[in-house]
Amino acid sequence: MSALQPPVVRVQAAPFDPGTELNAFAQGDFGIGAVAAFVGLVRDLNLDHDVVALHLEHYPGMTERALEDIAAQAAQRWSLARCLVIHRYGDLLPADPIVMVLCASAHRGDAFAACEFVMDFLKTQAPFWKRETTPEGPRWVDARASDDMAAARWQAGRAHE
Amino acid sequence: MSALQPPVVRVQAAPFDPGTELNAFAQGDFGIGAVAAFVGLVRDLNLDHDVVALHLEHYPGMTERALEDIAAQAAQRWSLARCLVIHRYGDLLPADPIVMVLCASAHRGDAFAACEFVMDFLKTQAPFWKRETTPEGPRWVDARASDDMAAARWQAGRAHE
Amino acid sequence: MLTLLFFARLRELAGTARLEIDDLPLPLPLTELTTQLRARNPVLAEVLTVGRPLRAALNQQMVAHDSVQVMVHDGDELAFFPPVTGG
Amino acid sequence: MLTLLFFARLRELAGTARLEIDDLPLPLPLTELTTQLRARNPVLAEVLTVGRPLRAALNQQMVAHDSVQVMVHDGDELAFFPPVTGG
Repeated sequence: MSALQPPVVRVQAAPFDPGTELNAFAQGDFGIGAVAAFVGLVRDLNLDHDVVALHLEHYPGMTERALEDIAAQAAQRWSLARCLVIHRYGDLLPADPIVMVLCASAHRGDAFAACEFVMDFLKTQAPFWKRETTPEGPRWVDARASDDMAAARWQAGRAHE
Repeated sequence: MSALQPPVVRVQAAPFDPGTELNAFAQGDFGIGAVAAFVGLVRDLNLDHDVVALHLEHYPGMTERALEDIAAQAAQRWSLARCLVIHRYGDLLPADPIVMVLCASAHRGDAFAACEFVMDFLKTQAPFWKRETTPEGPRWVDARASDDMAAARWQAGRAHE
Repeated sequence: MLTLLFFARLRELAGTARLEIDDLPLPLPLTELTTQLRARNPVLAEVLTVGRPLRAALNQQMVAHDSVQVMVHDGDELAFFPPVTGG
Repeated sequence: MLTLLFFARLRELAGTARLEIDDLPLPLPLTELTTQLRARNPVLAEVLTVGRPLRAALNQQMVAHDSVQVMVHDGDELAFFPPVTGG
């Protein structure tokens, strides 16, 4: 089994390139057999109206702490060689990557579970708020009950293990 | 919801670049909010000995059919905008990408589940066989019971939905 | 002194991102503190309306805003915001 | 005529990747066919040893190699191989 590197969290206004991040992620560790990755993109549709731009407000300081805490929980729960979370804030356009989570492990089960776990908790625990710009004006995005349910099932201990 | 493009399967001896594939994957569809990706890499360790190279034998013709069938099942079971499976055969070195599965959807739950489903069935249904080159000579890799169990849980209908 | 932070829609309702309050009898349970803030003026009453989906973080850690066990002390940073929508 | 294909360790044991057989009374259930192949010569007896982890594909579709319901017809392509290890 590969040695665990501490999880890395990057919260940034600048764009990032998912392909470059993916290729750099597993380099130098020949014990990594599995990389699970997730990329969240700005959609142009949300509840029927056209989104022309997105502003992502965040809570500087707490954001980093929340993401580091979630990644640390994942690293404790599954056997991970590496874990990287990148999240943007500020102004984004449709199709822009907002978030990327990368988890590397010797085996795929751990990589998949950890990656989905991080995303599910990020969605309910990391202090970001989306404000969409639409032809009818700006609009705060409402939280979805399905995100609370996705996070809750990890506590019930039934799925993914 | 985005229109579904038919799943794409590529079985090839040539290397591929995961980052390039990831970046190209969601382009042109602004309804895609979630991309789940998996990359399988050649490990240098398997059951205690050093692997210096890997040969991947396959069943030409059947390989493509099996992967297309698995991807089609995933596309039927979850709401996917796109699905891409790339698998190499022939000679590989440690850290080389062997397989990549990409699933895009409006929402992350579908993308994650479909990506893991494809990997789990690929592991038990796609006709590939690994032969490792080690300092002690060549050695066929044995199948793992855990892969059968990973595929079986999708039939039981408990996890991931 | 207590530092109050507001984010997103709550920041807009409050008309400010940050309030510093130094005349509260701290420490107080968070529920009691929220009640006192509501009574303080119409703007805070609106921002912290009972029934509004509300989240709170005390010193940058998520807390249950209606918990009687969460104590707010002098010098703390207390944030109120809507349910988060990142990712 | 029946085309037999062998892969991986079974290909090495068989000493060939492909055998064409035209003197079997097809159609036959796969289980019966496998039994007849075992009886045919020591090499096939070894390749298809009872108890060996064995997988089969009929016309490029995975089948249960011990199923009595799978019928093998003239012109079919039948492959034997170990459990797969791709990905």
